Amino acid sequence: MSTANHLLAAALVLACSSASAARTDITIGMQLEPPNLDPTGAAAAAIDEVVYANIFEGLTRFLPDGSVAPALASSWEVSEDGLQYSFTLRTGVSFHDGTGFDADDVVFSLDRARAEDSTNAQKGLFAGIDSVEATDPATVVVTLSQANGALPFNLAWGDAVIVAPESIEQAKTAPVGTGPFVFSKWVQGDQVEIVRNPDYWGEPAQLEKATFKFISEPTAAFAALMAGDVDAFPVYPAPENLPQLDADPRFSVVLGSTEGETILSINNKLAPFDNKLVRQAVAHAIDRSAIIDGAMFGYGTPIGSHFAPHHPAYLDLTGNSPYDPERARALLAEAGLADGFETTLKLPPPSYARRGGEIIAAQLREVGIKVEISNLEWAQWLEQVFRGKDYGLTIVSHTEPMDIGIYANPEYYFQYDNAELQQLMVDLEATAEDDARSEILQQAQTIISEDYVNGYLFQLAKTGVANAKISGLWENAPTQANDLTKVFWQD
Amino acid sequence: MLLACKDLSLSINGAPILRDIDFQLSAGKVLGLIGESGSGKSMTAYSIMRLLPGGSEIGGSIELDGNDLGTFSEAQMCQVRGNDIGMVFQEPMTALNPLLTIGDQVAETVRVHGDASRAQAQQIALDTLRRVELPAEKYSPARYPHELSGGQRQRVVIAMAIALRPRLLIADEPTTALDVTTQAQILTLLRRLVDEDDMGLILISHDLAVVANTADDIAIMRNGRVLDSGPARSIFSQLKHPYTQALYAASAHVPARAGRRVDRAAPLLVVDQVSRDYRLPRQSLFGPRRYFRAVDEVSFTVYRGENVGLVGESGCGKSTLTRAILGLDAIQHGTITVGGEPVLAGMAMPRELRRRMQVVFQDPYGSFNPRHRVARLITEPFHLLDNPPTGSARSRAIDEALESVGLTTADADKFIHEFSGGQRQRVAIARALIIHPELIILDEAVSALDVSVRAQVLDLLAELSGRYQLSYLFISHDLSVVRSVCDRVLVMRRGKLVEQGTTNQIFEQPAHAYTRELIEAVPRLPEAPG
Amino acid sequence: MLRYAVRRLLSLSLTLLVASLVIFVAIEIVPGDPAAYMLGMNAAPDTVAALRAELGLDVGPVQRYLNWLGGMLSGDFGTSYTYRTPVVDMIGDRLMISLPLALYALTLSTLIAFPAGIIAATRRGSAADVSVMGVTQLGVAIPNFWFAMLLVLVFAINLRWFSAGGFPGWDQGLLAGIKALTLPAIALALPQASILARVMRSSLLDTLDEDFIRTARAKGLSTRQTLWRHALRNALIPVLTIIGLQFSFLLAGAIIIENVFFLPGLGRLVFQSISQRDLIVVESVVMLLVFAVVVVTFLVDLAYAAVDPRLRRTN
Amino acid sequence: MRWLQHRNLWLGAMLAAVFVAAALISFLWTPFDVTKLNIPEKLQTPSMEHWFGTDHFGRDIFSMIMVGARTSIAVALVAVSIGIVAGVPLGLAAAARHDSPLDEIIMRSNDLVFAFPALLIAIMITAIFGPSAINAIIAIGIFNIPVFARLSRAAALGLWTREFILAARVAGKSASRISVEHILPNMLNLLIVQGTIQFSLGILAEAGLSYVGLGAQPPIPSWGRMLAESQTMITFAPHLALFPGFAIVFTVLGLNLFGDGLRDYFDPKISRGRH
Repeated sequence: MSTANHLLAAALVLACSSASAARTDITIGMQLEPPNLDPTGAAAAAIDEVVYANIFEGLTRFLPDGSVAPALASSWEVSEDGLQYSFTLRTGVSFHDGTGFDADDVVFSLDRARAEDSTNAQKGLFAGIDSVEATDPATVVVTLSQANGALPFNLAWGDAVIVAPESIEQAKTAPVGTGPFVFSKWVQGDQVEIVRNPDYWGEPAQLEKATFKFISEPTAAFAALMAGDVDAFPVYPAPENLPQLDADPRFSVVLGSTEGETILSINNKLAPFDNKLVRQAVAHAIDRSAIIDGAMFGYGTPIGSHFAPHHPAYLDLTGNSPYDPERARALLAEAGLADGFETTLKLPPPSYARRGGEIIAAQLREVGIKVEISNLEWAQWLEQVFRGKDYGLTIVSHTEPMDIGIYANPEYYFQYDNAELQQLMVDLEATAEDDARSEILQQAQTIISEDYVNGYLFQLAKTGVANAKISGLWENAPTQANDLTKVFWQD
Repeated sequence: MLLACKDLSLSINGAPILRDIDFQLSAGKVLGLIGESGSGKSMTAYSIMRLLPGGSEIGGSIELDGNDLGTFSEAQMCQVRGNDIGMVFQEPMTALNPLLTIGDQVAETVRVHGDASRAQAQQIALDTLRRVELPAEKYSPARYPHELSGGQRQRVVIAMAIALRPRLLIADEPTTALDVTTQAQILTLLRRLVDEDDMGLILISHDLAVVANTADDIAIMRNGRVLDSGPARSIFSQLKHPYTQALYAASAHVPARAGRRVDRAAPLLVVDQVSRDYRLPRQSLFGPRRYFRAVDEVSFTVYRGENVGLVGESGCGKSTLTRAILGLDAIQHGTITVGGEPVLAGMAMPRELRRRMQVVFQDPYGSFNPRHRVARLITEPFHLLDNPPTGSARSRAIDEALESVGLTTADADKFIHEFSGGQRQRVAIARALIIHPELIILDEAVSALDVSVRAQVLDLLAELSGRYQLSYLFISHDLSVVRSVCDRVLVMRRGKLVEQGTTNQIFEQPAHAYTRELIEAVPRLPEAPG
Repeated sequence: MLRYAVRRLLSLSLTLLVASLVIFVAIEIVPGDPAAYMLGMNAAPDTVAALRAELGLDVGPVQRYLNWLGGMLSGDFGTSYTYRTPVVDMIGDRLMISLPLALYALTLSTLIAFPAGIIAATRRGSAADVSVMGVTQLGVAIPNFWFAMLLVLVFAINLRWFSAGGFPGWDQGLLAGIKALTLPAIALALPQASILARVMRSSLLDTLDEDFIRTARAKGLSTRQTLWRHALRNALIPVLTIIGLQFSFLLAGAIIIENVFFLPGLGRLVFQSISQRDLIVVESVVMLLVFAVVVVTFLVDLAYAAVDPRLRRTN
Repeated sequence: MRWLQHRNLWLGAMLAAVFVAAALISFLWTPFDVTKLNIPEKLQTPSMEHWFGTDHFGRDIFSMIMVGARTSIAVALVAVSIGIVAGVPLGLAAAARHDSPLDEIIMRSNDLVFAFPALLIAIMITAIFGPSAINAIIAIGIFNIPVFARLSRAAALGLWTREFILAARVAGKSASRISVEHILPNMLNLLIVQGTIQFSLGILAEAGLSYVGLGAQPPIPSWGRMLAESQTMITFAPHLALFPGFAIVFTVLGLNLFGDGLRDYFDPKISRGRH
């Protein structure tokens, strides 16, 4: 084709782009910018939201419904005692830099993640792994110190993706993976661009190019959507705009579930919260519907324990803590605090926390608990609340999937120490069978709910907004990811 | 007739400023326009130039060569200004644009009016600067105004005004801000230009003597009217109008000085070999510090009851010396004693010593804290007393001081802005007198006053000196004032005392060339009729 | 002139040195560990310690200050804790937006303020003067972020003439870049233009009262000639100060505006870096801004000397 | 009445007085309790019951603006006081010891503070010590110190050359006594005018800091935070952003007009309007 024809074609594409020819590029809005692009070296959810399933893949992966599916491992077998997993790897897979993928890369990746000096944020995922061995280029055997049915699940996390030793040095700024998209460029503070991987081992992506644009201000997010600067905001940060966006034919609003249990965390070792009566009083003083309505503009599902409602093992325990200020006052009186008390409420930046905090403060004031609000940046929050445990109350959404195990760790920032629950979690580790796991999980839910460990508020809704012509985006968020593999523009 | 003002009147925002002004001026003649402050003499000039503030209304007619300027449009007036009429202002320090060279500023007059090329205009500017005695060899036209002295700047302003050889030049107090010797040169220059160009000149001044020797005709103004006018000779020889008489008398006034004993055995203020240096900025970063010697080994004595004048042109060091005597600044060499006690600058100076010395400053407006009443103002020196009077004793002291300077006891409750300039100087004198000092330093104490008021204040000073046996150190640039009130005179030049002697000696037989130059430069009033 | 410049430069360096110390000490007391922030909620303590060592946070503060200072002198501002890229490159990228934005806003503000100030001063008391004074009074009182919100509402969301924010990058062409910076520049320029117009007016009124203006009029210059040949240049001197101040303000003061329009500029960088505890970036940006202020002040001083011959003498 | 002739003065005084009155009245009474949330009534448009409507928590915006005036005025007032209390003595001391090392140190420190971009430092201070009204006050106050120090030094230097100061020195008064007795009263006008201007700048600064979340913390209402919180709702509930915005604009406008008017009143000669 001559140059002239090229130009003509280009002009036609331009002229018709909105009318007929489907677009092959997309701009995805995200609230937070990843600090770097190596999902195995830092915690930030934003990293996974860019790279997971797009650039990097693990041995297994999450599907949009939260189930675990094969990825770089086409299949796996578990030994009788549940201590040995042998993964069969896909062949003919290569990294974006052209180097081949084989069992050595898997061994390198997993050993690196669980090493002593590793900066992997989820080292716990690999805690039970004794050794990782490549028995042949297409087989990897993982040996556990004790049976753990959740290993395929654990390996589906973004923190367990497979990296290549050749390119690991530059993973933070120029990641090289095996996924359907190739990293193109990163304008720090603004955007990351990825393009289609023509040599992908699986079904190739439909989009030519995708741009992740980082917009922290909710207002700016709205303006960007309205002005067409952003095509989709998978986790739209301002629920108040959703009715308006929903009413606009240009957009479709997709409501889904996330793994984010939004809770009013209580410092269980700090007086008077070391008294269960006081915690129960707090639970009864909270009006979940007002919070969901006021802070989330109605988006969110009330929860009564630390568990995602869409999970099969979920138990609705909201009945344990209905809104009942009279009861709350009575419980406080019973605890010897009829005149109430003062405490702190330290809030991280997201609007669910800031707005929810204001509402909770007002509700607690009604029953005589004076709450001093302080708004913190994430770094301060991590330092003061999460690590320093210097707080009375805080609000945060725990977005890791299946994370009820945190209640078994007395060092965790709730400082909840219950031997019964800790034993349950040990049992859970050793259980591979679904029904039995389910039962254990339900017991755990009940224990923490009835112990009023924290104030359980709501399950964070995934409020995605996208151009109405876009198909294939995830509805739910079983993990933090923007998997673009199946995304395309409808005509 | 070059210029004729007929029934000229002016009001600004309804307030009448000028009324029925009539005068005429022929080519080659100088008209002296005389009046005290507020008489309307400057406004007359601005009316002719039509450079009046907004809200002005002009009546009557101003004819230049028979053309009524009142009928001219603003654009036509722009053609007249600078071309037909030039103007020179009082304040040479600010009358020039600080950002342009003097050559450009003179050339601009030429450029805005004619078709002269840039080079031609530059040439005219050079020639004109030469005419005002600023030849390019010595005073490059590429200089900026701040690089010239006051007298030189005034010459530049004159050059700008006469570059196009206008037929009429208006000079508004052209020498008031200048030293007496410079004043004489500028007056000579103006007269020469009038004669050379056959130009008409309106010379505006508050000083009868300045105008007397230069003007052909004189008009005397007061409160916006011309009270007396005519040829200079007849004005002074006849003194018809009572105001002219009063003005003349005040200008030539010599206060009566009686009842005062000068005790030659009792030196009060002794200044011995005093030098005062000022630090200059370093020439280079690590270069040596440089100093400017403002007062250079000055010695003199003021005896008890004696009135001593200290004269010199601006910058000669007399103010620096005053500050040193008052103990405000430290000196580098020599000693100053008052009644035998050394004067030290700053807090080290004992109050008893400060008590013996007081001061009256030049500016009757700036000498007082505007927020205090007179009673508080004049009792400020009580701070120097160990047991300052209180209650009725304090009121008595205040009343006595006020009465002794010719004010009333009721004035004690007034604020300073309620007084005129002359009255303020009386308050200043009352403040100096209230603790009965032995020496009063009068720092240009009458320079800012109109002649008639000045005469009264001089009388008062003479009287007080006699009554209280006060010694004065009378610092002034005005030789005639010094002559009328002082027993002895000191002449200062460039930090040095060049001559001292009795008033008669100095004025009759000046020994030093500079003294002679100074005395000769003083404009003199013509003899009054018997 | 040269000697004057050298002396000023020496005192500037001292200011910068003291400023660097102040900045470092201030930032060293910021609570919040960058390593902990980066690793998130589930990080093990030994992981955090490992990262601290990697970031060079395990040496003493004096050593860190000297390292930082020495690095800056050789053009190395260190490596960002969070982004792991050289700070110099990050600042360079951001400057490509902040600097044009500041210049754009400054140009706008000057283009608006000069004519407005001149008209107001020369027609004092007229309807034009009253309206200029009224509008500028309002302009000074409006918070620029609120004005920015209104601009976005009207021009981006309702009229859709401009995009609501973001920056396409200069590689998309000069016009696209300028278009993206237009609303932010207007929001930034409005209060600045108001201030500048008022300074221009009052300075010009002062100058028009000067004796040499009267002299010029007596020479036969018309009011217009007097204005252009004599008044403006003299009135410019105080205006220069304000322009100098404004430039540094615009460079730093865009923090909020950059957030409203989500422009990846210096202001937003510093805001992000503070919340991410990316101390080295904060230190470097603040230092850079102080440096900019000091340098602009110096340039303004030199501009004075260029305008005013009285300042050209060395002593 | 001379002040009636100064249009700016009374117009500004009236505008400012409205907000001061609102702040004062809010201590005694507000139409609704601003600490009580009423979520079912959220986002109502202005009505007879809620004059300015309600916000996203169902609070009465009119009441919040009244209480917010209190916050703005308190922060700005204290910040300006810090500037005056610390800055004026420094300026007076520097002028009294003109050209001494003390003068040099004070002026160089001033330059140093001026070299820091004010807003950035305010953000840093609040980021370091945590966001609160107190820290906002300190941050704004620090930048008021050199403003007043420089102003009073310049004014005092001018006054020190005046002859009535020489007269006081001849009367043997000490530098500090002269500063208090003669210098300070004569620059009071300037201080009042500058104080008014800094006060209005303080209100703007407080609004800016609150807007980025670094000012007064909830549940204390603040105009800047009201604007920040309303931002995402501006398209469907513009009254949330308009009323606090107008409150800021009119208060600052009022104070500026008042400052201009005062300047004219004190010195009719330079009725030029503010820079």
